[in-house]
Amino acid sequence: MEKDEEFDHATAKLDSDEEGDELAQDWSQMAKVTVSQNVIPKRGEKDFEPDGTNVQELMLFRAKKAMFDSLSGAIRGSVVKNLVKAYYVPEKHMAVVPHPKGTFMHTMGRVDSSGCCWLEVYEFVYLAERGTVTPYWQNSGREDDEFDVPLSVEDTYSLFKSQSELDEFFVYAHLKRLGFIVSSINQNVPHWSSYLEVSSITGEQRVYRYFTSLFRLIPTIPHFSIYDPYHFYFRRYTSSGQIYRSLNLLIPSYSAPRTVQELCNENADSYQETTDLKAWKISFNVWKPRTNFRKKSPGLPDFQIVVYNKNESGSSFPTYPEIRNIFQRLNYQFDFLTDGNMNDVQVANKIPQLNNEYKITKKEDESPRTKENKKNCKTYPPHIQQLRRLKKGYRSFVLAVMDDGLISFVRLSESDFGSENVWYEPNAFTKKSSKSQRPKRRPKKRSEKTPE
Amino acid sequence: MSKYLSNSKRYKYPLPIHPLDNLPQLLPHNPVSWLYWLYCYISSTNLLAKKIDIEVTNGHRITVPGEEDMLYLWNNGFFGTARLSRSEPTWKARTLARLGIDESFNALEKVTEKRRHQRLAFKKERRKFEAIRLDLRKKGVLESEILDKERQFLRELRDQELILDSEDYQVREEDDELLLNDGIVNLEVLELMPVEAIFLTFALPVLRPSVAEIAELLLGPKPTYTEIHNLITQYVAYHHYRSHGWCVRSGIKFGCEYLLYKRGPPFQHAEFAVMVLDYKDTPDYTWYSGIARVIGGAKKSLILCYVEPLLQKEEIMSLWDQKDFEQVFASHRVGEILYRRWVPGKNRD
Amino acid sequence: MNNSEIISLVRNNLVHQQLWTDVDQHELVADQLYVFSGLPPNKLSNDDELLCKEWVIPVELSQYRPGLLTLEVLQSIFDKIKCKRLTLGITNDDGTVVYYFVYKGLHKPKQN
Amino acid sequence: MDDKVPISLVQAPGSSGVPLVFSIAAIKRLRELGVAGILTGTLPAATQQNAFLGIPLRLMIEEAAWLVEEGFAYLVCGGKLLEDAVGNLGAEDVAMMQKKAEESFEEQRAFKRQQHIEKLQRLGITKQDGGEEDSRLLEASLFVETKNESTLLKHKEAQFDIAVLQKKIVDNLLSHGKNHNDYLMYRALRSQGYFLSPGARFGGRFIAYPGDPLRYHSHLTVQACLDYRHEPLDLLQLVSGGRLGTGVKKLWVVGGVKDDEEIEFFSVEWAGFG
Repeated sequence: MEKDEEFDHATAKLDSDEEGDELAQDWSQMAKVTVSQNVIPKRGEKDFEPDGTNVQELMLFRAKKAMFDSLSGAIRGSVVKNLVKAYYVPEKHMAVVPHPKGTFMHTMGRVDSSGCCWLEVYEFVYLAERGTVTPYWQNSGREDDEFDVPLSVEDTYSLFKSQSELDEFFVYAHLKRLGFIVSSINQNVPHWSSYLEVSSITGEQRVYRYFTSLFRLIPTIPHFSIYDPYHFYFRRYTSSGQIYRSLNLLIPSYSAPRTVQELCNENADSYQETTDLKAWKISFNVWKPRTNFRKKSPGLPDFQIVVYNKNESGSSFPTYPEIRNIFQRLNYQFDFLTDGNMNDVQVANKIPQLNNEYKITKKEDESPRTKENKKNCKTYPPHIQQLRRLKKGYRSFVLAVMDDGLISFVRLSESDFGSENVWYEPNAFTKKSSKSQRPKRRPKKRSEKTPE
Repeated sequence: MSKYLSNSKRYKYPLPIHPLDNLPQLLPHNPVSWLYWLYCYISSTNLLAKKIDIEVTNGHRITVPGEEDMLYLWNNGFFGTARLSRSEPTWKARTLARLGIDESFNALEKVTEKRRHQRLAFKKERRKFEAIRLDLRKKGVLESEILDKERQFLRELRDQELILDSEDYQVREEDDELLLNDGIVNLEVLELMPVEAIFLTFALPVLRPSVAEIAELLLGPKPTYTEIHNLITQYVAYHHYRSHGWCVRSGIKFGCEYLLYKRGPPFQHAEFAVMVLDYKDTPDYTWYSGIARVIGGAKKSLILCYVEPLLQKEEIMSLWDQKDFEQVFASHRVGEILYRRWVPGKNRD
Repeated sequence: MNNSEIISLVRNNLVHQQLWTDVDQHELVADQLYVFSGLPPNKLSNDDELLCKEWVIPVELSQYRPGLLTLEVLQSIFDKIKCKRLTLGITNDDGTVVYYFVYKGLHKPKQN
Repeated sequence: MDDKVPISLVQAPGSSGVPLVFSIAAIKRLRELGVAGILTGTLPAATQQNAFLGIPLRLMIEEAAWLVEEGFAYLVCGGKLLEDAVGNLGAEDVAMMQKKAEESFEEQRAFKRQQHIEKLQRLGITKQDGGEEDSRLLEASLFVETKNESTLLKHKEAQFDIAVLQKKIVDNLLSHGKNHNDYLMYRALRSQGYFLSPGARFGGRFIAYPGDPLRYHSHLTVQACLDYRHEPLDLLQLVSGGRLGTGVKKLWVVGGVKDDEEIEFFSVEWAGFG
């Protein structure tokens, strides 16, 4: 009998998202996240609609009180002893901390030769807002310059020059609050080398690449193709696989680069075609929270973020060519290169000059968990590995969608169905696995459709 | 009846064109076996004995009326949707059961119906409690007590395990139009999506008419470029997935274009939901987020399938007019993007 | 609106799949806009007091043609049929029909 | 009559802007008016999470425009306001600021000394002034607060509260939004008592709540405004929207502007069969 897909859907809990599907949380719970106060027990759920009862009225009053009490009680600043002064420098549109101290230095700002720490505006506002630094206006050229003009939070926000600067700040702060290490892309660039250096491709490779791409893009249609009305009078097919193979030559498709080599080649190829596109700004590099982070040699980031304000006039979701253009400019720790399951690391290691950075970060990342993952990957049967590839995709970036103060994150990944054949061939599974590399015990996580 | 065939037998072939899988054994030391093999090879064919007839109903809808043909297309690749069922043609058997002509059959739809009743009954009970709660509140009962009551109420409801027998339907006046002396009229037809009809004509020789005829049925004699372009875009995506082995079915129930099944609906749920877009399309963000929510809620992965023409509009029109459909389709490239919500808190380590 | 083409499709679906009774066809705009009235086998919503007459507008969803149902058309239907809700019977390219309620104005969701 | 609420607008020349509110009293007042907005700032007491955020409150441009039109608020914009304000500071102003800062310190000192004495008394010790060491410790423990609201911009802000100017700012704001008619839709929903919030994550332009979102679930996912006469409903979207609504108990709402700026709304939900 057919499975009742739809029914399952209707009753399934819809995509629950702990990040506040519904607005406005129970502020009495604030106590749980602050340090000092006692934990107040959770009150009842929200109601369907106002019902005119006093009880409801009272509960709304309490909810609002809890919220505004928390807001009013939120004093920011520091005692004189711990004061870290940061000065906004209008000419540079940056802020400077003349006597920097504190842990924020590990991941933020840049220290110049005189020992001053320079902050981007978004870093400045973020640190001021959480009370880590105390913001001032740098008074240059005024007579009474023994007095520093202190700034309020409102003042610091007025330093943002455009909506997009502000949106980037919101995304930055959102990720920072969760402990991610975030830095803007323009910063730091000279500090690490990309493994996607274009220059390293030889002319020979280029020509080879050109030919192979020709073959891939322009489908080779056999003279007497399967689509010819008389085809089947001459040709016999002895397996469904053969029929599929004839059919799947027709539609050309983009194939995703899976190795360092392929990544390099792709970059070399597609430089020209990107001229009349909107080249989206990749705003941030993001590293997962870690304690051994070094600003000077951060290694490749774990994610890269593009910010998109959906309500701005003239803005629209990236088109396919724009998405591809972003892919080609990505430079992060591509997990499909490290995933033992996806492909062999050997290929990557053959290109040492491209690969320095990659190797370094790989070593650092060789946590027990990663190793375990790799082991697990190896034991998956081919069709599960295939499904994993399809579901995970290859290069990807995170699109931070700004909707008037609410941020949604979307991960867009390059996928490649054109390079995978999922057709069912009876006995194919058992034949292949009996030859070699058969897993010792059949993995428990088999798809329901294992052939009988 | 053959309905007790196991799924693996019943759905042995993924396409309506079958491979020659019953050729005799080839014995290397026996030349006679070679000859016999050759004879068998030449004398057999992958073609169907008789191509399948279609009808056009309601102007441009392509349907398969033959009872056996319907079943054949369903069993061999899950093509088409039976109009009065949800996918597989079960309406006739279901109706016979309902009218008391054949009691034994218990089709999916009937089960679904039963579940729906249970759901409604549960909600009805829950609603009763809403009234009670309002009443309690008005009386000024403490909120914590009300919550306790609610919890208790829901627990009891669960324990009761509301099982409702769906009442037997009576024969309705409307059913008169179905009844014949020895059974019922089969109102069921199998409808093919336009792209399925093209696939079963252009890619595989299954349906009787030519591709050009199908195209004209679908678009009329003088279609505009936009109409052609939209149809091509849909077809190219369909052919792409079909030819890589996926069972591709309409995704309308989930608000998307296609669902991809590894073998077919009887074997498992669809893993992927496909939205087909022109490569330059960029609908409003709410479009993506709404769809992604529905798809995500159904535990499927959302694929944006972009189709890009590799030739100019005029060239494609000209190829279309020459009925060179092979070139038309081959001049479109497919690219895919996986679209997933990303929750920062779940990606910290 | 090319509704005449899908009338029989929706009608058969209502009568013989959804098992509605007393299904009648009415012409709203000659050759263009039709509506069915009929009785479903059970109440369609718990918010209804009793089983009541429902109104179904057959419309077509096409993968490659633009739709024709504008808000103005919806409004004109509500003007002609004084009813609490309309049901859209949306026919798809795959031959299925899906049903959606349309209420005029802002309506409350079902409470549970 | 309450004072009008100043709303700061962060904007680049020739573009829309982001309306922000920094005063807690103002945020409270907006909430009474049915405008909840989105709190987006880090709360100093809980800097490691996103569930509870503090000032500023970010408004939708529709909210800001509505508040101005109704006479509840006025918008303040201009990229160099702060720079001008600092540049125009005279010796008097600086002296004033200095005095204020010193006053705050003096209050703190008095309070701390008092506490200190009380503590000693409880312990039964009578001791004179602790000398230099104590006063050094005292000075180091004084608190420097970074305030929410600006004092520098106060005077400048008030100058924006001029009807003609406000009209211009609002027009500019709305003309750079995605869909001007969304504002009319916002206004219609607000006038029916709904609280609104941005709705993209639910597949709509707005999410509508029957009352304060702190207490009530949302009822509607409102789509961006359609052209009443010419824009056909996207049925595929309607299908997915209606489906989505069933799961999260929200109706999917479409609306369009009729003549005379009136909005006609329709609510859609899955019929539960078929």
